[in-house]
Amino acid sequence: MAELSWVATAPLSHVLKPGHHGAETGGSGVAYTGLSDFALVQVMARRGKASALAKAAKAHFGVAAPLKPKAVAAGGSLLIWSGPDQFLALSPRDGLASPLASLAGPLAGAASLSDQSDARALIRIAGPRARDVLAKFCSLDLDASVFPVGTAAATSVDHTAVTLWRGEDTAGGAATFNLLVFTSFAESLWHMMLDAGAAYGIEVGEASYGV
Amino acid sequence: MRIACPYCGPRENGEFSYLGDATPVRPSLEQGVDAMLDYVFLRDNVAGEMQELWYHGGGCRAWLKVTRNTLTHEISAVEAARGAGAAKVGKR
Amino acid sequence: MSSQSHRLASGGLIDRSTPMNFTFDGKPMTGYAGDTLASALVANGVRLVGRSFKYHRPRGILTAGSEEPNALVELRSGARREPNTKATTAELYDGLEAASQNRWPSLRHDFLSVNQLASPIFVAGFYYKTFMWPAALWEKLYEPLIRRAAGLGRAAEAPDPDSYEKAWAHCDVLVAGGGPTGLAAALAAGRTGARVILCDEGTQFGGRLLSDGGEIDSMPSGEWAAKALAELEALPNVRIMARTTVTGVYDGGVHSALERVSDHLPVPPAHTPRQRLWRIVARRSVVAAGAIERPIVFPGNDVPGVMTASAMRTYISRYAATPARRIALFTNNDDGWKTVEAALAAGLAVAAVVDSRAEISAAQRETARGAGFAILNGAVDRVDGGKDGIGSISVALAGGARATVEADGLAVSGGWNPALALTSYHRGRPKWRNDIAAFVPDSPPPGMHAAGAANGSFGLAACLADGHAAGASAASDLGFSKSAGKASSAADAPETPLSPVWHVAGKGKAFVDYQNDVTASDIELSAREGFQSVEHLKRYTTLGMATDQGKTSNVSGLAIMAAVTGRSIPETGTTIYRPPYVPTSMGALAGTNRGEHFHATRLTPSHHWAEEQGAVFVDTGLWKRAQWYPRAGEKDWLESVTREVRTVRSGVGFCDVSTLGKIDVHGPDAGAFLDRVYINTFSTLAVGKARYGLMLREDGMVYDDGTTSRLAEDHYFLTTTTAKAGPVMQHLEFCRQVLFPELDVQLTSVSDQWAQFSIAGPKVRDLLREIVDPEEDLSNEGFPFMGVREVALRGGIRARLFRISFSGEMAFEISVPARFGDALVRNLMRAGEPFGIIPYGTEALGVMRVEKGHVAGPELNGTTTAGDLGLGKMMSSKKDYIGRTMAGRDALTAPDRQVVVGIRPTDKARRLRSGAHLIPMGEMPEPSTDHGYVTSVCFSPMLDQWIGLGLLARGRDRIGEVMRAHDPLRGEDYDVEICNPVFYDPEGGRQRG
Amino acid sequence: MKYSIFSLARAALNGHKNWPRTWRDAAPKKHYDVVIIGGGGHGLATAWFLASRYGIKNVAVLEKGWIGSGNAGRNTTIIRSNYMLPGNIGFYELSMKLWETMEQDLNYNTMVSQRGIVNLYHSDAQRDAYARRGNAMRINGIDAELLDQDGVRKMMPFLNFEHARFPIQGGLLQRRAGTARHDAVVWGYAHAADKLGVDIIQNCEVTGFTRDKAGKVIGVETSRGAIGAGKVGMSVAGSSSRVAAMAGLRLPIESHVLQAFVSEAIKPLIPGVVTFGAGHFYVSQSDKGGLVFGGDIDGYNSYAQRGNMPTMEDVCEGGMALMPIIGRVRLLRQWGGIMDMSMDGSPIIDRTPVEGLYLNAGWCYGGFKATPGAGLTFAHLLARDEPHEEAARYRLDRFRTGWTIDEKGMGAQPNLH
Repeated sequence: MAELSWVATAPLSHVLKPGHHGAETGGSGVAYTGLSDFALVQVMARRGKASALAKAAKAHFGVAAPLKPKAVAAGGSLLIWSGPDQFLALSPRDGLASPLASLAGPLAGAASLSDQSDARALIRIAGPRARDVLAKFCSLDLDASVFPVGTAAATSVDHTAVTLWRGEDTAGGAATFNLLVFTSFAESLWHMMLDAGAAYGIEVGEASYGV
Repeated sequence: MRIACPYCGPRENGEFSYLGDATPVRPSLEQGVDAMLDYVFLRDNVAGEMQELWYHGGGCRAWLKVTRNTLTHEISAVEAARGAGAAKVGKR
Repeated sequence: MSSQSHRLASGGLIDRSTPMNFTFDGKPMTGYAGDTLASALVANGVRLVGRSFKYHRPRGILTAGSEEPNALVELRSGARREPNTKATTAELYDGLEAASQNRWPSLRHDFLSVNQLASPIFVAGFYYKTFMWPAALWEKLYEPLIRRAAGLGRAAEAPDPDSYEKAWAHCDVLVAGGGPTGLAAALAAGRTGARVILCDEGTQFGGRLLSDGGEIDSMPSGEWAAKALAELEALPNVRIMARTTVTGVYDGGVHSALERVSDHLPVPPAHTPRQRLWRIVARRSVVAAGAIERPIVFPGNDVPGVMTASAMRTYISRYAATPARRIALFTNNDDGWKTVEAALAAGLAVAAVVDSRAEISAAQRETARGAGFAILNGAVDRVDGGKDGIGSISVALAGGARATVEADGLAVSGGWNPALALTSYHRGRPKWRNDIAAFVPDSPPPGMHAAGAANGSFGLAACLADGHAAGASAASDLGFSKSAGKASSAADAPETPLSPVWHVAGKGKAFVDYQNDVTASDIELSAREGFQSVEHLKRYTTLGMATDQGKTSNVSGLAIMAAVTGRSIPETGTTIYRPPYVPTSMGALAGTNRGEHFHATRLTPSHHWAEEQGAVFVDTGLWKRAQWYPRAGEKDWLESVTREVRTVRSGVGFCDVSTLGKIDVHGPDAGAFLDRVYINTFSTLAVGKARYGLMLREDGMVYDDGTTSRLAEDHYFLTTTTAKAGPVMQHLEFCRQVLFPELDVQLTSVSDQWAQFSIAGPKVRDLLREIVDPEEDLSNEGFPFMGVREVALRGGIRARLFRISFSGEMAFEISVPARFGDALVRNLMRAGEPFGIIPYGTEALGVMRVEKGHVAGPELNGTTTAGDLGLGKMMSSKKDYIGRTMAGRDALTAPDRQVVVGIRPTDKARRLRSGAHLIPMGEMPEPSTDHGYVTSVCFSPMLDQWIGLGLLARGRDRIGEVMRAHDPLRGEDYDVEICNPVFYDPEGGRQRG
Repeated sequence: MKYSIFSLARAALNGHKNWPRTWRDAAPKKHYDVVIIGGGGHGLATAWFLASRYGIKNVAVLEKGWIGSGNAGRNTTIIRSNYMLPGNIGFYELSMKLWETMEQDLNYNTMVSQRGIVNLYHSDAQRDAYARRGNAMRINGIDAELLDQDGVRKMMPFLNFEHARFPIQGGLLQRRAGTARHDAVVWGYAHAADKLGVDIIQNCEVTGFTRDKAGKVIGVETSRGAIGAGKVGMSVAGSSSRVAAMAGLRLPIESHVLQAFVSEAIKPLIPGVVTFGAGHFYVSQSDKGGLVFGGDIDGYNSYAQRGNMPTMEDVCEGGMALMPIIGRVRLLRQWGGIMDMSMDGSPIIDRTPVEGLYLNAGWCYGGFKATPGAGLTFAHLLARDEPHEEAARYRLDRFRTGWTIDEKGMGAQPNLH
């Protein structure tokens, strides 16, 4: 029998080239980090079960699931609002185990779950020019006064739905944004983002989520 | 145009797609052909304030009932459209 | 003429330490940093800069701003050639190339200036009255001549090499215009803590202050502007955008603005766009766009050397360039007199001031006495001169006498029109103010407020106060309660009121719209012929339709119409204002979405592997899909596709079908929900089974089809066609949220989660046994047709297997998490090697579906019913579902509908083509004999001939009939036999195993 | 005065002082045989055909503002007959033939310019759909040619054939298609109808219908008084639902905003009309040199006659994708018109359920090119009380019967047509 090899391919693996991109002057205005090895589960409350789900989520994650466009940290997971009565649970991937397995029990009866771990690429955009870059393709007002740390949004980039949330600022005090984009669009959006940030100089990197 | 999604906040209309008048209710099978013809094909086509269905497909995927003036494009209310088109007779 | 012969020795806001070389019509010239092309041309003594649209009359520079109608040039060359560029706003850069336009062979000797001779005939609308006979000559002769004569500059002949981009900005208060009003407004709003964006179309802020000087807060206005700018720059909540014109306002406070990022440079620097289009979302906006001085309509008012008064002093004061050595002024207001002061200060001679007002202030009389020029109470009614400028100026004096003034420049001020366009883009009609003889904004869009000159407050003190108040109230409306600070102040001299002068009658052409050559008599003719509505006037004469959109002509034109028709100006009304405020390049409006980046691209999980194989890709919506996989030695696509089909039908092959829409349907009512959206029943489907489903639109026509599987009691996995993935998701959410909220069902798109492959062919089980864990039973009994199950694969990962077939072969679809898609194809190739496995593309997929008579996009065209597709029996009569009622309408159940049939040429060697129409034998092709058409074709390797599907009236009753396939577009007409659409394995034995 | 180069030259001798009004400024009479509501191209054409072909000259055209102030004066001036379905195809060809003789018929130069239209295709599926359409046209006696990529390149070498996201594969060409000067069409029909005695009454807004006891419409109430009528025809695209509502009717129509755009004038570049098959963009060049272009409707109900940025951007993106040489050409003006979007994308010319009231509506994007055809067939309906054979399928009851005419296959979703 032929030897089978199951090497996972991250959505950006063909295009993500760590190092400096774009303008050379004055260092990097922005850093793009492709994050892989995450588990992502879409959690949707069943009809009339929003409060039951909230309770079950609280019991399981230790924090209340977000009822508004927020991203809340819950132990090793991040719960990201994705729509009315629904959220995404983002966590480091646990090998080949289905991420549904650990949630199915605790949320049984209150929620429907879909594995989206492979349906999205996760890109972190940070740096002093992060907002300027995002302004070129994101129509949201990301000013700190209206989009504080922990704010999340379901929005569109280049006519494609994305999930966006603001993480903790960098050590240097620069804003950090996280973008979940559809896997099939990932390369296309990545190229678009490289063009958008080139004027500021981009530091491209890759990392495992949560490490 | 900007639509204030009750879930997401104000968003560009590019994130939404439009269906039309939110007032008609889908007739049940028992209501017959005339009611369905009316529902599918006839429109009040309001010149003025109109309730209409928009889908926030580029955001939270909620169907919304938007009150908008077709003469000025001014939006005075946005709410979830849940059940807006549900038949008023038959099984609920 | 020596270089910069018309440059003053000192003064101006130019940087004399930075000279810049440029050419105009090939002639080298020099200017300075800080110049516009127009000011540099003025400094070089250039008078003649262009030719008018219709009569090709020689024209000079009229204004110093974006309202310029005359001084349009082709800027740059080659692929960067930019037609109709206003010399008055083009910043000079070293190496600039400009060429005059709409002339041949040269600007000085323009052949089409003969049009002037025919001008008695070429009046407004003349072309509507002639060129009708002989009919054929219009398109062959007259129209091409008109077209060639018309137009202005030439577009580039190669793709624009520069890049453009778009961006979003958000603020509480947007201030459009950075003159005294705008600066005051931005300061007032900014000090309260509101987020402010201040835009100005120029490089420097200050607006008219840059030309007119004056004092603010007891300091020179220039110093004040610099201080104001410094304060704004220090505020973190204020963003200052130079070279940025607010061009439009749309619903919800969305404003468009054009930033000319690199237009002042020879080429854009690396990674920098030429221009950037902003979408500025503002909760409030202050329009501080100033006002535009209007010329007066009098004979000869287009002779080069006639200029608006404000423009003349801008060139003198701001650019230290002298449009004339000896100037005259024709004015009806005090503001025009400022040009006299500027000219005198620069040491120029003033020949005379022609003032239409009888009342002249003592100060003005004193000025005239001091400088030794006459004040003539009257009006200029003739200017003699030619392409080299003004010869003499004739004046009709108030008492009836005449005077002649010798001057080489004439400054004209007919008063000011507030630049109110932004306030009227939502159809707000401006209102007339008699005291300033101008329209002022009325009912602007929500959140917008006009201030200063844009609102009809022309004095500097008024502008400062108005701007401050507008900025402060915008911020306080939004709840910013911090102090807006103290308003700046200035002392305005007392003014003698303006006395309107629109048109001075006389002999010769008096131009209203310079660029389009609309004269006062054209307006009279328009009125005479009944084109009296302002919109008719505009359309009949082309008044206001030139590149300046009537900025210098509209109000004068309608004032003349009002006079001719005996109505007041407000009764006559204005035309509708439309964006953009300044013409905006197509490049900026498109941004980065051009070329290969026009739309995003979606890639399948096997894309890069397929690339390695040399696959040919096809665009399917946004997806790139492998169309076929050519092999060395294959002479064309058909050979490759035929090989792929043969291999699948005899061995095994796989195809990436990940592009299908995939939707998780969860919840206790998932089955009931699907029963309402599909015509057939899904609530009865057993767990572990798949079923083909068909959806209708509410009007009864087929919407989409696909296979839906039941993975658990409360979990279905629904697939859609590639094309309809998004629309179906939207439709299902509509059904769930709006129509059937009582159902407990949840929908999630999982299209990108799964890499899904169809694996087909008689050897599929052999292959799968290499891939799937040996424990899994893949036999017909253990895994029957339409069975679905999650299985373990060798090596540890899990997959879903669906025993479904589109090809008609024994087939499975396998799906794995997308990150393993690439590994899966490589494993399939490795494991399948002994069985001769191949990948196949969408062409082979299409061939096999036609061979099997499966309908797809060409048949699901939005006008076919389930019955038309041969699927009418699927329509359940036991339940309501979307489209059921309307599907019963007469026409949708009529016996003569076009239904799906199979088609094959009677000559087996003949190629069949889609789009051919089906005509009964012996009939002439005409509408009544056009019975249907060919929808899909392929070369069938199994039948060794071209075959196809079609839609044919009463098709199912016509199996065996021979018809004509009529294809006049391709010059073909041949016989075809109508047959059962299932060409291959009609019993379905192969797929059932 | 007959218009010609001779009369023009004569008039020039005295400074054009003697030109009469292009149409009389008529005051409303008490009664007309036919009252047409709407002084757009369709209404005026209907009046002219009534007077010139059907001998009914006691006709008034009532216009709320100035004639041609609706879609007749806001469109992108394209004329073509490249339709596909029975019902449309014959009608639009009838209209096309009327365009071809319009200038001589009316003694008015409407600048009909048959410089061709090319609908580009970018995929095999699109080519097949155009083949179906082009063959349908040919079977109906209409000119159509299928071009391959080289054929398109020869006609329009400036299109983007390199590095395109969706490369051009070819196009469907109708050479007889083209453009006409939209305002001139209005004025030409007004001029010619006026000469035959038709009263064109501007600034006359219809405020209601006068009905007899049986409910039959016998006149209209207007801002200039009541006017009696033997028959009343509505030709008020953009206001169809509002006017019909005065008679208690609901229509299968939604009003949508369609934007259009014009660039600054440039020297001749584009030979005819071209439509992009992979984006929402079509363009022609006016006699003055402006690129006249547009795309899709904004997609929401609107009577505002103005649109929003996403559609403008979408259209310009299409323009740049197709013609990257126009990057530095500037958009001069954008505007919006109100489209009567019907439930199948095709128009309605029919009697209404109210006796005496006739309807011409629902033209979607097709109104301008239909002007002469709609005029003739609506006049026929008004004169004979039976549909003209080429407009026989434009029935109001086709939604009930199901015999809809849906070229795009989008169903009862007007913003997708």
